[in-house]
Formats: sequence, C-alpha cells, structure tokens
Amino acid sequence: MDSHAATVEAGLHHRDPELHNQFDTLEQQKDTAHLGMWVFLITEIMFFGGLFGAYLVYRNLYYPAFVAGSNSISIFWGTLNTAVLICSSLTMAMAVHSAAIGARKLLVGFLSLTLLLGLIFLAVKGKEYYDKWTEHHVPGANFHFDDPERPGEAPVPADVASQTSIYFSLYFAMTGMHALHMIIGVGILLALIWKASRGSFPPHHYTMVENFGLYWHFVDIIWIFLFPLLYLISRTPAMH
Amino acid sequence: MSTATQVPAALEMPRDTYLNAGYGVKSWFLTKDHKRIAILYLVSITMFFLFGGLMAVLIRLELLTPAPDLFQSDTYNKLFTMHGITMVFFFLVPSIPATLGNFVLPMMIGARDLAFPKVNLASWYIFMIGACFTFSAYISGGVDTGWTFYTPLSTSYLNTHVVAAALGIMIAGFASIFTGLNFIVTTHRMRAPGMTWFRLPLFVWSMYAVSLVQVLATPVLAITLILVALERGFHIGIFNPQLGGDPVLFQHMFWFYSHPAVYIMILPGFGVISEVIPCFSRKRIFGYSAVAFSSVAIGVFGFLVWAHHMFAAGISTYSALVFSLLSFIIAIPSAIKVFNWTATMYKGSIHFNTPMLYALAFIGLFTIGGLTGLFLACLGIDMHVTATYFVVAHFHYVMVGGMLVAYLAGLHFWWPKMTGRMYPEPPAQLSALITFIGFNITFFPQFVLGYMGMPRRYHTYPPEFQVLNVLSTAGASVLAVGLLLPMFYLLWSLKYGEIAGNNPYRATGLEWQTESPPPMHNFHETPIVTQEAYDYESMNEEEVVIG
Amino acid sequence: MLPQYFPLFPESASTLSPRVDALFFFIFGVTIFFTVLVALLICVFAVKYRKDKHPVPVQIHGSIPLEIFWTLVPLGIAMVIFAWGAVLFFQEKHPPKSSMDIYGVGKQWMWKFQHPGGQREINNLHVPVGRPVRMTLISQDVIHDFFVPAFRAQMDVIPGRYTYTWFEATKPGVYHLFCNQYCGTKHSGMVGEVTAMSPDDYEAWLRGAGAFGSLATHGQNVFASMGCPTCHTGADNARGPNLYNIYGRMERMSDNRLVHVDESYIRESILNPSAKIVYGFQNIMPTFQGQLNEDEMIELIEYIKSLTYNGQLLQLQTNTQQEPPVNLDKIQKGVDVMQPGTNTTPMPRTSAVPVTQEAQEPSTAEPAPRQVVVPGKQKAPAKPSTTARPKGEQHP
Amino acid sequence: MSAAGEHIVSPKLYVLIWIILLCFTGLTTAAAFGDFGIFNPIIALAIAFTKAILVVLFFMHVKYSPRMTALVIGCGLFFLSILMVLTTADYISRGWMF
Ligand code: HEA
Ligand code: HEA
Ligand code: HEC
Ligand code: CUA
Ligand SMILES: [Cu+2]
Repeated sequence: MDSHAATVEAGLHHRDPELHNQFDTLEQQKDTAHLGMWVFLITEIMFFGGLFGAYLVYRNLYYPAFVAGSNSISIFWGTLNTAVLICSSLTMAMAVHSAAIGARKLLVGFLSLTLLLGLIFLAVKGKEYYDKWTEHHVPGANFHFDDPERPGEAPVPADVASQTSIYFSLYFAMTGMHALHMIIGVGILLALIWKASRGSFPPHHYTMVENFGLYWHFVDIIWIFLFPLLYLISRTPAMH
Repeated sequence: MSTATQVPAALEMPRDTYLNAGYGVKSWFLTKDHKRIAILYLVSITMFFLFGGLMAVLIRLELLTPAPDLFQSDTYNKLFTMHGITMVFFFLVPSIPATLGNFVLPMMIGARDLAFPKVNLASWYIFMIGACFTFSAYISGGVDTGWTFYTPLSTSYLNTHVVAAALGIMIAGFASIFTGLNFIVTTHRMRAPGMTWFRLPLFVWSMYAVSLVQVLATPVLAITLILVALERGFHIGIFNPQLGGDPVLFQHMFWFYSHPAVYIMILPGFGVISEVIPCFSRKRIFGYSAVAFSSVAIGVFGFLVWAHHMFAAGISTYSALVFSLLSFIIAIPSAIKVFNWTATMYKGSIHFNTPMLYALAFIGLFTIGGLTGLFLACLGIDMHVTATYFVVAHFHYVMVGGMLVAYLAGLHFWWPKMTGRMYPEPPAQLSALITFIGFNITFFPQFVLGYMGMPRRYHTYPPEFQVLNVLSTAGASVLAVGLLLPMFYLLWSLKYGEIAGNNPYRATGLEWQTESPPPMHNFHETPIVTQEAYDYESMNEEEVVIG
Repeated sequence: MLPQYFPLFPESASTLSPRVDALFFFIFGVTIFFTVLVALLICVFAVKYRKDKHPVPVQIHGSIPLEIFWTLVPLGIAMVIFAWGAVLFFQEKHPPKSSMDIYGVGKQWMWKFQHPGGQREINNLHVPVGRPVRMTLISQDVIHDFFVPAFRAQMDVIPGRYTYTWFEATKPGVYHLFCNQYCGTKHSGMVGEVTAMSPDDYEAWLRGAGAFGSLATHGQNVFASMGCPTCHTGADNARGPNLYNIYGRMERMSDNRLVHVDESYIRESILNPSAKIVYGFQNIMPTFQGQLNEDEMIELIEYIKSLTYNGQLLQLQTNTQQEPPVNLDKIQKGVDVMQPGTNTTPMPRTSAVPVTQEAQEPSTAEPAPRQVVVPGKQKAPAKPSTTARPKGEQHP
Repeated sequence: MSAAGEHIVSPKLYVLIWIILLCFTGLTTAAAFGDFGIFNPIIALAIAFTKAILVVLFFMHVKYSPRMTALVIGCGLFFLSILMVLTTADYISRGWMF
C-alpha cells in the first residue's frame, strides 16, 4: 500500500516537471490516475445500468412489442457498427501500445484511425436514426408503427403496435446515450491527436492516452451489450 | 512528529497560510487547493441553506392556520418543493463531504491535497452550474413536483419548469460523484507513510463509505432525471402509463438513488460525531473497528432497501416483505454506532465545548429519528403512516436533528483549524441549546400529527390539527434563532475570535498537527504516522489547557 | 384543553385499527426504551465523568462481548417488529372473501366512487358498518392515494392499473378521506368524507341514492355496444372465450402459465389483449384502448364478474333498475372496431385451433363447462336483465 | 503494487483478440437468425459477456493490472446486479398470490 513511502524523500527533492504537487512519485501519480479512471467507469456502468434496468423490466412486460420493434431495425447496420467499434478498439489499443514504446508517428496514426472509425460509427448510427425518422418510429408526436419489417407476416396487433413506442424510447435513449459518449470521445480524441503530434506523450508519461483508451473500450463494451439487446435477442416470438 | 507543539503563552497567527497564499478573485476562483475549494463550497451551501430555511419558514407560517391564508396552493407546493430540493441536493448532500470533508480529509491522512485537485475545482463549478439551472427554474416561476419528481405528475401534468430543475439536480449530482471519486482515490492512494487502514480516523472511514454511495448511486439518479426530461420534452412513454410505461418504475429508479442518498446525508455526520466524542471525552473511541465497519455496512446495505418508500405504491407484496426485512437489518449498524458513542463517554473526562453539545444532541435526536424509521420500515404501520407528517417528522429528525446538527458540530470543531480563530464559546453553547429545544418543539408534534393522519404536502388541513401545527410553527421560530445565531458569532470570530493555535482542543489526528490555518500544502514536511487514531492517552499527558 | 379540540390520537373505527395500534404501541415502547436508555446513559456519564469530577479518563479499547450483545439484541427486537408487521401487512392486503366491492376512481382533484348497485358519489363514500369493503382503485391521471386514517387503510391509486385496499368499519361516523399522494396543485383539496352507517341505514341510503341501474347492467350495455358479443358469444365455436365464471379462477394461457382472473386481468385483457393469450385462442381480440373510460371499464368488469352460474355476485344489487338507455354512439364505435384494418387476417370460425387433449380442457380443474351461452342473454338467471340487446350486434 | 500498463502487450495478441471479437460478432448475428427459443437471448448474452471480458482483460489490460482494478469492476457489477435483481423481483412477483 505505501510502496511510495521509501521514495518520498527522492520525490520531494528532484521533482519531475510532470509530477503534480500532491504526489510523491510518478508511479503513485500514474496509479492514482488509473484508479480514478476505473472508479469513473463504474459510475458509467451505473449510469447505463439504469437504462439496462428499464430495458429488462419492459422487455418482460411487453415482449411482443419488443419483437416487433427489434424486427424493424436493421441487423446489417448493427453488425457493421459492432465490427467498426471492435476495429476502433483494436486501433485504440495499438495507439496505447505505440505510446508505450514511444512511437509518436504510430501513436498519431492509430489515434487518427480510431477517430475515423468512431466517425464511421456515428455516421452509420445517424443513417439508422434517419431511417427510423422516415419510418415514423421516433417516439413522440409523429410516432406510429404499423407493418412489420418482414413481409408476409401477420400484422402487429394494435395494442402491441402502440407499445413498440416503449421499445423505441429505450432504443433511442440507450443508443443516444451511447452516441453521446462516442461524441465526447471523438472530441477528446481530437485533442489527443493534436497533443500527440506535438509530442506531449513521452513513453513515461502517457497516462492520458491510456485513460482515454479505457474510456473508449468501455464505450465499446456498452455497445457490445446494446447490440444483442436491441437488435438480436427479441426477434423470435417464441420465447418469452 | 507525534507531539503537538507546545502552547506558548501568547499565540500568533502563522505567517504562511492557505488564506494568505493569494488575495485576488482569481486566486480563489481558480484555486486547486482543497481548503479553498472547501471554503467556496461552504459559502455556497450556506446561501442555499438560508434559502431553503426561508422556504421552511414560509411553509410553517402558512401552516399556522388550517385555512389557506398566505399563499395559493400552487405557491405552497412550490415552497415545499424548493425547500426539499434545495435542502437535500444543494445543502445536505454536499454539506459535510464537500466542505468539512474537502477541508480535513486530505490533512487527516497526511496528504498535500486530494488526488485530483482540478476535478475538485471542476466539481464546485459543476455544482454551481447545476444550482444555476435549478435556481433559474425557481426564479422563472418555481417548480411544484415535490422533491421526489413522481411521474406522471412531473412528466405530463405540470407546466412549471421541471426540466430545468431536474437537469440542475442531475448536474449537481455529477459534482457529488466527482467529490466521491476524489475521496475514494485519495484514501486509497495518498495516505501518509504509516497511515494504515486501521489507523485512519473514523471520519475518513465514513467519508469513504459515503463516497462509495455517491459514486454508485448518483449516476442512476442522473439517468432517471434525464429520462424524465426526455419524457417531458419528447412525450416518449418510459414512465407514462398512457403509453404503456410504468410510473412505479420511476419510483424504483428514483429511490435506488434516494435511499442511499439518505445515507449520503447521515454517514458524514456519523464521521464527525466519531471525532468529536472521543476528543471531548479525552478518550479513545469505544470499539474502533465496529464503528468503522458499521459505516461500510451502512453504505453497502443502504442499496438494498429502497423500496421501503414504496410500500403503498403498488409494488408486489413479496418484494415489500423483502425490502422491509432488509430495512430492519440496516438499522443494526446504526444501533452499533449509537451504543459505541455512548460507551465512549463511559469513564471519560467530559468537556462541554460546543461541538460536544451538538454531538450529544445528535445522539439523542438521531436515536429518535432512527427509531421512528422502524415504524416506517414496519409494513403494517407504514400502510397507515406513509406520506403523513410522521414521515416528515422522521426525516427531519434524522436530517436536521442528525446531519445538520452534526454539521454544526463539525463546523465548530474545525472552525479554529479553518480560520485560525476560536468561535466564542458562550454564545455558541447557547445557540446549541436553543437549536435543540427549538428543534424538538418544531418536529415532535409532527409525529403526533402524522399518526393522527395529517397528510404531508397539504396546504390546508382539518381544524383539529391546528394546535399541534401552531406548536410546530412556534418551535420553528425558536429553531430559526438557534440556527441564525452561529452566522453572527462565527463571522464575528473571523476578526475578533481568540487565536486558536495548532491544536486548541488537544485532539489527535494529523490535521491538528499542522498550523491553523494550515499552510498551502498542509504540512511543512510529510508526516509519518506511528500510532493508532484516537490515542488520547499520550495526548492527555500534556498539560491541560483546554477551556 | 378539551380532547375534542386537541386530539392526540386518531379515531379507531375499523377492525384493523386496533391491530395497527397494538403494533404501534409495541414499537413505541421499544422507541421509548432505547431513547430513554441512551439519553439516560448520556446524562449519567455527562454528570459523573465531567472533567471537574473525573479529570483522568480511563482508556478503554472496546469489548467484543458487548458489541455482540448490542448487535444481537436490537436485531432480535427488529425481527420481532418485522414479523409482526409482516403478518399485519398480509391482513391489510388480503380482504376477507365476504367483502363487498366498491370502486374508486381518482382524478385531479376529486374522488368518484361507484357502488355495485350503480350508486355514484363524489368525494363522499358511504359504507356499512360490520361488513368488509374492498376498494378497487384506479386513477385517471396521476398517482393519488386513498387514505382513511380512522380505518388505518391506505393505498396508492395509480393510473393504468388497479390497486386494492379494504376495511371493515366498526363505528358509525363520519371520517376523513385524504388524497395522500402529492398530485398537483389542489392535492390538499382532494379530500372527502367516509360515512360509516349501520347496515340498515346503508340499505336505506343505497335506495335513496338514485342509482340508475347497477354497474353490471350498465356494463352489459357497454359490452353490447362495444361489440364484444360478436366474439364472446359463449358458444363452443366462438372466436373468443366464454366469459362465464371466469372471475376468480385460474386461467391457462397459451404459454401454459396460469393466471388469476381478477379485475386487473380483465382490464388488461380488454386494453392489452396481446399480453396474455388464453389457451386455445388466437390473438385476434382488438384493443379497446382509448375507447373506454375508467367508469365504463369498471362497469364492464362488474358485468363480467356478474356472469356466474349461481349469480352470487349479484346479490347486492338493489331493485332500482330502469331501462338503461342504449348508447347509439357506442354501437357505432363498436362497429368501427370490427372493421378491417385492425384485423385483416381471416378469422377462424372456431377458436380452439390446436385440438389436442389439453385444448379441450383449457382451464384448470374447475368444472366450468364452456356452454353455449350468449352472455347476458339466455343463461344468466341471476342477472335481472331487462336490457335490450342491440340486435345488430349479435353474432350471426 | 506496480503501476498498470507497465506490462507491454504484444500487438500480435491484440490482433488475435480482435479476430476473436470479430468472429464472435459474426457468430452472434448468425445465431439471431435461428430460433432457439429461450436460448436465443442466452446465447447472445453469453457471447456479449465473453466479448466484454476479452476487451476488459486484454485491451483494457486488467489481466496485467493490480487486483484493485478487478475489485473496482466487481464492485460496480455487484451494485448493478442489485439494481437489476431487486427491481425485476418486484415485477416478477406482482402477479403472485397466495
Ligand atoms: C439522513 C437521512 C435519513 C436516515 C439516516 C434515515 C434512516 C432510516 N429511515 Fe428514513 N427517510 C429519510 C431520511 C433518512 N432516513 C427521508 C428524507 C425520508 C422521506 C423521503 C420522502 O418521502 O420525501 C425517509 C423515509 C423513510 C421511509 C419511508 C416512509 C414512507 O414514505 O412511507 C422508511 C421506511 O422504511 C424509512 C426508514 C428508515 C430506517 C429504517 C432508517 C434507519 O437507517 C435508522 C437506523 C437508526 C436507528 C434504528 C436508531 C439507533 C438505534 C438504536 C438506538 C438501537 C435500537 C435499535 C433497534 C431496536 C433496531 N425512512
Ligand atoms: C436537509 C434537509 C432539510 C432541512 C434542514 C429542513 C429544515 C426544515 N424543514 Fe424541511 N423538508 C425537507 C428537508 C429539510 N428540511 C424535505 C426533503 C422535505 C420534503 C419536501 C417535499 O415534500 O417534497 C421537507 C418538508 C418540510 C415540511 C413539510 C411540508 C409539507 O409536506 O407540506 C415542513 C413543514 O413543517 C418542513 C419544515 C422545516 C423546518 C421548520 C425546518 C427548519 O429546520 C429550518 C430552519 C432554518 C431556518 C429557520 C433558516 C433561517 C433562515 C431564515 C429565517 C431566512 C433568513 C434569510 C436570509 C437572511 C436570506 N420541511
Ligand atoms: C374480435 C373478437 C373479439 C372481440 C370483439 C372481443 N374479444 Fe375478448 N377475446 C377474444 C379472444 C380471441 C380472446 C382470447 C385471446 C386473448 O386472451 O386475447 C378474448 C379474451 C377476452 C378476455 C379474457 C378471457 C379469459 O377467459 O381469460 C376477456 C375478459 C375479454 N376478452 C373481454 C372482452 C370484452 C369486454 C370485449 C368488448 C369490449 C371483448 N372481449 C371483445 C376476442 C374478442
Ligand atoms: Cu390526489 Cu393528492
Ligand atoms: Cu429510505
């Protein structure tokens, strides 16, 4: 626990310019930043947890509506976006790796790739939202849900059709909150790329890149759950 | 390092303190010093408290008579809503953590600052931005949802500024999250050499438990309020029964935060009391680890009982049973604490300084407040008293009689550390007494009213309830005196108070070993801890100078 | 001061009141005991060990036996309170079988009550003494709460879903009725009175209250006008299940769940028919969402409840029926409902599609034969039906 | 306790994990087209959890981080499960009657 005790003196005397005042050693500083980031991520878990909880409740209450709703969204784009995010996670991990080995050009490159993939994700999401908008599947005044996606099937009963509004509310709330996190991520990425290109992340001081990596992977993980929950698991009317 | 400095005959103010490290506006508003941020918080929440108190006074005045004479009912509804929101989210939740905690926690563990000073400053700004949102809703006409924002009333039936108020609370919630995050990481990573977990002062333990709750519960409130805002804005159906939503789900999500939040509102108080009682009994705390673990137990179990606010709300009978059982279990750690504090006084050498008076008041009032929680947790009784003044009395006993009193205890206790000057003892003792008496006159009658069936949030009431209401209002005016007095003598002491010296109470704890007010980075050299907390034995060997 | 001007304890006027009060006094005792104990200890210590008297404190670390003692004793007491409270709660939750039903609808900011005989009241509720009354409550807008302190009875009133509470008044008198869930501007004005009367007075009151046909007869009208009989003919080969005797039994659903048929279930079946499909039937029933108000829903439910072979449920009914007017608008609506658009799939003539052994015995052990009965027509002996059924609505 | 991230993971491992993740994505999408009744959500969620664990362990370096990190995550999941379990318990048991 107090591994830094021994190095207190050393730390106090020749302080690294990167070492903040309240810390004794760079190692302590780095450890602290990591812990802080992880604690922040669990607050994010709880934040999305509220939505997941609502999802769980309503899926059990209105399973048929969830079937109808999730059949109306496109698995293709969903899968594509999942793949895009997974790729961006790889590039992010590689970016952290490049920072660790001190390869500045690679770092900038991988960060930019991550940014690009993030933007692709958002663009696809935008397209999906646009489709929903034209289909009047956005909850609110213009909402109406009539025919199922797949032709040749029985139409959705009127009560189920009106309950799909709950499914779509959750769909938009969940993917919207996720997209918001992506947008914030993209903003931070821009800043990181700029800083990285100026060489602000030497090998012993890239905690910021690392922590951002954690954030980005976390957002990826959220999507890894949103994808099956919203797109995949409610397609078959059989299960309840 | 282990001995406090000798007390010289004539004390002098230390030369380099955090207070004179800079004077400009910038030096305050851009400070990263946890002590200055604590002061920023202190000033802001005092303002909010006065505002909330003003609302309370207006509520009590209206309730003097059964008839609606001062306000229209919608005004009255706005009053208690603004009272509740302000007091809970803008006063009591940040009260001890963000002011006293911010100020002393790093010092207690021997750190130069919190782990993330910038985040700390940001959290104050976030808090103030949240306050701006919520207060903008107040100014532009008020909100009348009740502090609980129950749907579908809040989402579909009111035309006040619910969204602004809710978003403000959500934003302020993030301030609370960041404070908690900072404390957790600081406690884990920044302890001075030799400061093991079981040498931590109990205040740190309870702040740690609070921080866990803040970090884990507040995000759920945030998303819930976002959903409320979305539902208002876009008419989506998550909580709206007309669109298939379930309004009771809102209550689940709200209380998932707000029950743990009541422990956010009491645990810091427990921490303060655990510091004050040993100090003024000149004695180590009785059962250190029992008190420490019970804090953590309250923090954790606090997450398991939220639906006891919903017994009459149409939840399933069986889950009501489970939540009731768990609510009784959560009462036990509090009981452990009460008994340990009491036992600490046994064979002590008791000094009646103001913090101690407040602490004693705390024990008594909290015991009553907590035990009346048992009535509410008891299914059979709650079905009668829920949402009556019995509940109002219960939570004022724990929140005002408990936490507010503990906050005052802590404020007086650390006042010399924060300002370098003593508060004047006689008026302070007097105001503690007035507060205690006024408090009981205000809120005890409300238990009786509640059992008789007087509903809360009622603007008018049947005439047979009047006598007790008059009593309550009378008590509130006494209480107001007791609570306003400190504002005057504390401000007075800033200039004229006696110079305190490093450790006026000869208390243990690292915060007392540095100067008062402390220097910029708390300690001139990193302290090394060699003893357990509350080692009053060695403290007492020094000369007795305490007042 | 005279107690009547300065009461300190609520009136006790129901069978539950003394039980609630007993538990209350028990916890009160516990509270007094611990408060006095703690206060006394503090005072004694404060006096005995004050600094002048006891300048040298004795350092004590703690005591494990004591810790265990004061953990287990409160725990034990708490468990007693819990258990007692839980038992009481079950009594509060489970109305006796013999209860009579009264319906309450809350809306901003008034209460509407309906007696089975069709008597309606606003902000007033008349109940007989000595007879358990089960309140079936629902809100038209926000959450309200039905609270009669003298009866120690309270329950939230939620939009979209029935909640229940019950009481048995023991003393004639007039008692407060409060809305005890904050419901907007005039929350504190949403108050009323509950008048408990002797059974005879109550009968007299019922007769004088000018009912306009019982709830069930109104319900029968609604039933007809909404077009329900087109499917619920009661015939074996009808598209919808026979509704006779369904109330109170366990019904098997198509996913083999057993569901208890109560007011909530019937309501759900009408508004949200896809949620639970009766075993052996298809999901063809249209939703009546937005076409029925809460009052009509209650009437429908009372009607379906009255569809029993022995007619027990109708005993309460008073004899004040007149010919209820046939609502032509409703008939029109009922026809609309049946129009294509909602249901375009060809409907099978017989509903029992999978003719398995089980399909023949869809419900549980109950011997409720699904006879060829048109509800409310041929075989409803106990239901004094003078209602004119709109002929056009008959299933061909 | 050593600082997280000291351990340098080889890019090869990253690529391997990436390939596994993509395969799982394909698998879960494919599985969605089959009708396995109750198993549809189970399969999909099992795959999602596996993917998430892979990301956490390797991309987020938890495999190489101090135990504290795992503890923090465990803590978050624990409280999340409280929210989920106790809330759904209410909805599930509402219909019960004894
Ligand atoms: C600081 C805040 C705080 C604290 C600490 C508590 C503590 C407790 N509260 Fe309270 N409560 C509120 C704030 C708080 N509450 C608020 C704000 C509301 C209303 C919200 C609203 O609707 O607006 C509320 C409402 C509320 C309700 C819902 C009432 C209703 O609306 O119907 C319930 C029900 O169970 C309850 C129970 C409890 C219990 C069991 C405790 C326990 O933790 C208490 C434990 C303490 C003791 C038991 C005393 C010490 C013990 C002894 C001296 C030993 C003897 C002990 C035994 C024999 C067990 N509270
Ligand atoms: C921290 C929490 C806190 C605190 C400290 C208080 C303090 C007080 N409260 Fe509050 N109260 C709540 C939290 C709190 N309350 C909550 C959460 C509710 C529920 C709201 C809801 O239903 O939604 C509530 C509701 C509530 C009600 C019920 C309203 C109703 O249901 O209709 C009442 C009634 O008596 C009341 C009274 C008081 C009184 C007399 C005080 C006193 O202790 C206040 C004493 C303080 C002062 C007297 C300050 C003195 C200041 C001045 C006199 C003004 C001077 C002004 C300037 C100089 C600018 N409160
Ligand atoms: C188009 C035909 C149709 C119409 C019109 C119709 N129903 Fe139904 N009803 C059904 C079918 C089919 C079922 C069984 C499947 C199901 O549960 O949805 C059913 C089930 C029910 C049930 C549950 C019965 C049980 O045994 O559990 C009730 C109650 C009910 N209907 C009431 C009504 C009422 C009241 C109306 C008119 C307001 C109505 N129905 C109109 C076809 C119809
Ligand atoms: Cu209706 Cu309060
Ligand atoms: Cu609570």
